[in-house]
Amino acid sequence: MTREMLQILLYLVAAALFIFGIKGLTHPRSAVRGNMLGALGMLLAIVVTLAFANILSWNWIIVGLAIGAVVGVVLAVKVQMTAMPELVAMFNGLGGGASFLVAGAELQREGGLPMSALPAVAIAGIIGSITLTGSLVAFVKLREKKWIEKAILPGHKFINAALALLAFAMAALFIWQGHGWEYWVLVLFALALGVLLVTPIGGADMPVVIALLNSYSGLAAAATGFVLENTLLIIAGSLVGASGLILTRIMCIAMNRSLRNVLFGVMAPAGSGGDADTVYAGKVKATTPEEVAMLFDTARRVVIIPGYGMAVAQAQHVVRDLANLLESRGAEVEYGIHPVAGRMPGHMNVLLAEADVPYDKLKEMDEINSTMEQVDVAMVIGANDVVNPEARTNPRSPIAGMPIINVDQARTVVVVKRSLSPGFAGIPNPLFAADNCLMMFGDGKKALVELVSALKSS
Amino acid sequence: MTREMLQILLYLVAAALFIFGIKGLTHPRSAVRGNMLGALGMLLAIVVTLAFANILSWNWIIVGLAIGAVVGVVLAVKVQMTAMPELVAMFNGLGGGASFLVAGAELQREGGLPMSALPAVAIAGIIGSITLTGSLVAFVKLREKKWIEKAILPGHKFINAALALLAFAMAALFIWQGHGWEYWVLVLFALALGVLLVTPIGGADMPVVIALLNSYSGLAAAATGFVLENTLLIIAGSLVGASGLILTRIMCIAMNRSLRNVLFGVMAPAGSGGDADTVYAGKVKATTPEEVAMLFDTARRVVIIPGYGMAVAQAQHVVRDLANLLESRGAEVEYGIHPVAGRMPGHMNVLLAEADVPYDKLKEMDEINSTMEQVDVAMVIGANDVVNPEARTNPRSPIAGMPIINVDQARTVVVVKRSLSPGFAGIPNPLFAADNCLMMFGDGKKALVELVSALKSS
Amino acid sequence: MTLALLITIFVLAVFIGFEIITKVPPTLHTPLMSGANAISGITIVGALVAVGTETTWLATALGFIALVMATVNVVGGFLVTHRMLAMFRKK
Amino acid sequence: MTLALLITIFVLAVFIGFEIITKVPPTLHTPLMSGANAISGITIVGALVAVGTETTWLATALGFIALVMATVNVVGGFLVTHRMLAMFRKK
Ligand SMILES: NC(=O)c1ccc[n+]([C@@H]2O[C@H](COP(=O)([O-])OP(=O)(O)OC[C@H]3O[C@@H](n4cnc5c(N)ncnc54)[C@H](OP(=O)(O)O)[C@@H]3O)[C@@H](O)[C@H]2O)c1
Ligand SMILES: NC(=O)c1ccc[n+]([C@@H]2O[C@H](COP(=O)([O-])OP(=O)(O)OC[C@H]3O[C@@H](n4cnc5c(N)ncnc54)[C@H](OP(=O)(O)O)[C@@H]3O)[C@@H](O)[C@H]2O)c1
Repeated sequence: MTREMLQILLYLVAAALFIFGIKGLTHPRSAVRGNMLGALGMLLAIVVTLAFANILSWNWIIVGLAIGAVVGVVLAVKVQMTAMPELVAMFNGLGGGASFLVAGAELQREGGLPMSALPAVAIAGIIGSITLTGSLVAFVKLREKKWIEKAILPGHKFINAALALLAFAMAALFIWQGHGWEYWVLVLFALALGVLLVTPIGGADMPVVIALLNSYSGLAAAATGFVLENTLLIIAGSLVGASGLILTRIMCIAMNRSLRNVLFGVMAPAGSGGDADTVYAGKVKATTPEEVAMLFDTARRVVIIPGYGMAVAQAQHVVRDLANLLESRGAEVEYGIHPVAGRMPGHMNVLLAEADVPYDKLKEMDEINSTMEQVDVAMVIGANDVVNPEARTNPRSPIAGMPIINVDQARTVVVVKRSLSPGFAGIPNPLFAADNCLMMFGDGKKALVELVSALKSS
Repeated sequence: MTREMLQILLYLVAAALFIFGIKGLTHPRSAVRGNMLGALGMLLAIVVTLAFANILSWNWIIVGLAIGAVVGVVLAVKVQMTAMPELVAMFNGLGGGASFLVAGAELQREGGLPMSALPAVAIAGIIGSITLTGSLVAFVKLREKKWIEKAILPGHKFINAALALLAFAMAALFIWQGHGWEYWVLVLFALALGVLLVTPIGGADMPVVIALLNSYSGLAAAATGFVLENTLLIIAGSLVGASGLILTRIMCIAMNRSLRNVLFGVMAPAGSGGDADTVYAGKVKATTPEEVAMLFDTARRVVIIPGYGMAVAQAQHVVRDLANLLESRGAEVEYGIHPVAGRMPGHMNVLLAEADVPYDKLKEMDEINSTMEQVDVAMVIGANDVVNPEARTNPRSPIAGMPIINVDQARTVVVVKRSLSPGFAGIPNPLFAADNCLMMFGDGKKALVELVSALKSS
Repeated sequence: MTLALLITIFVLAVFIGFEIITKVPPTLHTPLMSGANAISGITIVGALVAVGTETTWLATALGFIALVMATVNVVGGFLVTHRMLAMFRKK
Repeated sequence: MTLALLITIFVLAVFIGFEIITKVPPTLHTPLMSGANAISGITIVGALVAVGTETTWLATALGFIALVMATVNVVGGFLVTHRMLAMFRKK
């Protein structure tokens, strides 16, 4: 058995670990183990690579690995639970960046690359660059830096088309001629394209965009694999590329969005759900923490429906305090978790788990809905679209057909938010004007703190 | 693009067709299309091979293809539906045989093979040979040729172990030396092994054995692929090898058998379900077609449960006549199909479809069981194990835990079979001694013909 | 290198084979087995090469027998599978 | 030949990628994305080779940046995925 053969077979073992890893991540029971198998595969890949390559100098390798590991650990450990999506976006961008840099480094190799490798270099360059800047824009958007919204250029579609054309032309030239400068110009175009493509996409669609960019970073790695004739890069890259595509599709379905609309930043026109003034006029009843506290005096069954606003207000700990308090007074408290509440899948689960809410109190949408009519108080905290009855009743609404939590069927609904302004979908919510609905206006955390003290003093 | 590269890529297309084909075969809706995709892939594979190889003489190719095609078509078209399992077994054996012959032919090639190819040749030789003779024995067993039972040698386990050892030793010698005669001796050993391994296995376990041998024939093809450095043989062979293994497992689970027990011909000792004499003594009530005809005069809901005996007696057409007659007299007639009734999965469906029984009258076990208590007459035709209540009641029974059709819960049960002898599992059936059970002894077809004429004359 | 790549291909195809078979309803077990069996007749490709390009008579003869056997397997296999499936579809 | 074999490997791995993702509960979407993202940091292997074996300073420099980036991706990615999953498991 030759050295080369042994290396490829060991790479195959690592690839199998990746396959088992991703498979494991798709099931709740095996997810933790799946992630560990993936990490094990990566370790094996690194060790095998270092053992089989003719390393000329170890210095830079050790320094590079050390810096990367320290930065990675610090970022991963320090990050707030709520900031995880943007962190994933950033990591993803770095992976894509590494791919086009490695392809570029191969190009600078003494003696150069064979012509047949150039198409792969070009592909790694384009996809890797788009992944890098696209992910960084997604990162900024998820951090809700508003300045990026202003960076949307007028007529950006034409600019994008022109840039894409230029990049492809450059790629063709590079594949034909093989000069280094052509590659780097190509990369510049693609970097710009990444920024311009992602900037106009709505911040709330970012999880889908990240999933898609994740798929791209896999494809970039696979392309780099073709440059290096490295089977592991090819297998791992195409695994991630393909599974990322499927995941993107699954996420789109869960949010009732089409990938096309996500990518072109299309939202249904805001007015189509009815005009805010006519929906709300004269029918909204505001309430105070004291009133709500009195309501709770007689409530036996309470359901809390958290939404994006709870994340913004970082109100999860107060929510838990409120629930504990109510339970100590004899009420039964559960949480109704909508699958796309918040801005990333599982957002609410993560936040409430952070606040030590017992896992078995988190009920899925269908379970909660089936007994909603026996609920005395449904407490909506910073959620909007996921409790909008329009989804059920108005087939022309932009969220028509999205399954929602039917809080309107509870005896009383209390909604905590700062104003009547719409949520992600940009449409008014007739729930707020319903007879059984009381609005407790205010920042999620502040309002709840007041409610808790009102309850305690009552 | 070189010729060789183009060929490999076209082979890849064929491989993709195979993948889609097998995937399609696992779902009722897509099964027919799946099979066609597979056939299309095969056609592409043959055309590509002929187009890219330097064929020296076309004569033998045309003659070989013609003979094979004619024989294949005639066998496939002429075969009785009931004989399909044995036909599949035979086809499978031929595929395995072809693999070891091709590997042998490569060995005779002028100039010989590189040493590194010899292990693959040896594997193709062993697996292919076992597949050939093993499948032929399975074929004979499924035809119920009793002489093969007598061919079980005393102490066959030791002989098998010795033969396997010899084959492996020969394989080692061959890989080391590479002489042609070693290969053919190896093949002889493996051929004998195939016979001896399959002979002791119970005839009823043959479907599982064929599934396993099918997996082997895939692996033999993959090994031949390594000899020829042919990617398509490798991919298609390993696809079939792996999917065949999974299918074998699924089939074992459906029959409540462990693969180990199947392979070593282990059956639970026949007595463990209770002694036939004590189970039946004095409690079995025999009946006549005339009596049963009277019973049907008042029956409004009838369920027919066919089993292996219906296949043996070829009684499916009479069964349909009986059902039509009963329906014309106003009764509601349905069929209760147990998943492993008969001797191959789907056996009953195939037979009844052949007799033009409408598909929507065939009910699955669970569906029939849920309304069994409202059934006036449950008519069991040549079934035994699949209606044995021991599976439910006696945890020490060899069929304990197997889901059964609960005919004992019907108002009256009529069982058509020739005697009280046991079915495949070899255990007595307390159903036959139950109060609500009547035995109509006789060959399935004959007894039903009599019943039909009794009904007509009443 | 080639051998290692072929082994890689083998292992990946095994993974695919395991993944594509999930829940198969019992009525489809036999057609699935039969269809997969027809695909395993892919050795026909090897037999064609052996018959068409071998230069010793023994190799050609072996290849010829293999060709006939594999062709029966392939042609008969797909056809009998089709017949079985047609049975299930009849309404 | 090698290129064609690598393409074959690529296509087979794509098939596997499509097959292994089936129904994923929404709560696992983010960890799955994050874990897959860590695996896509496999470019670290290419970066290691570039840093360790390149002989021009430009190539080494590019490789070094790539190595740092890929290492952050890999180490951070697996770790943050683990943290997320730990959140879901807490009872
Ligand atoms: N989960 C995902 O993966 C995901 C991904 C992308 C998109 N989405 C979409 O996002 C939406 C999620 O629905 P949702 O009901 O959770 O959120 P939402 O419909 O976006 O509504 C959030 C509400 O929270 C309120 N809010 C904001 N900051 C607050 C604060 N500090 N205190 C109190 N309230 C505050 C806002 O009203 P005020 O301004 O009046 O306070 C807003 O109406 C869905 O349309 C979903 O399709 C989800
Ligand atoms: N479906 C599959 O894929 C498969 C594969 C392997 C094994 N098996 C096993 O096979 C069994 C199938 O159960 P089953 O209830 O269908 O069959 P069974 O338990 O084997 O019983 C068949 C009965 O049919 C009777 N019979 C035979 N020839 C007959 C004829 N000409 N006329 C009338 N009756 C006749 C026999 O009794 P007499 O001799 O008294 O007539 C026998 O008791 C299960 O144990 C299953 O696990 C199934």
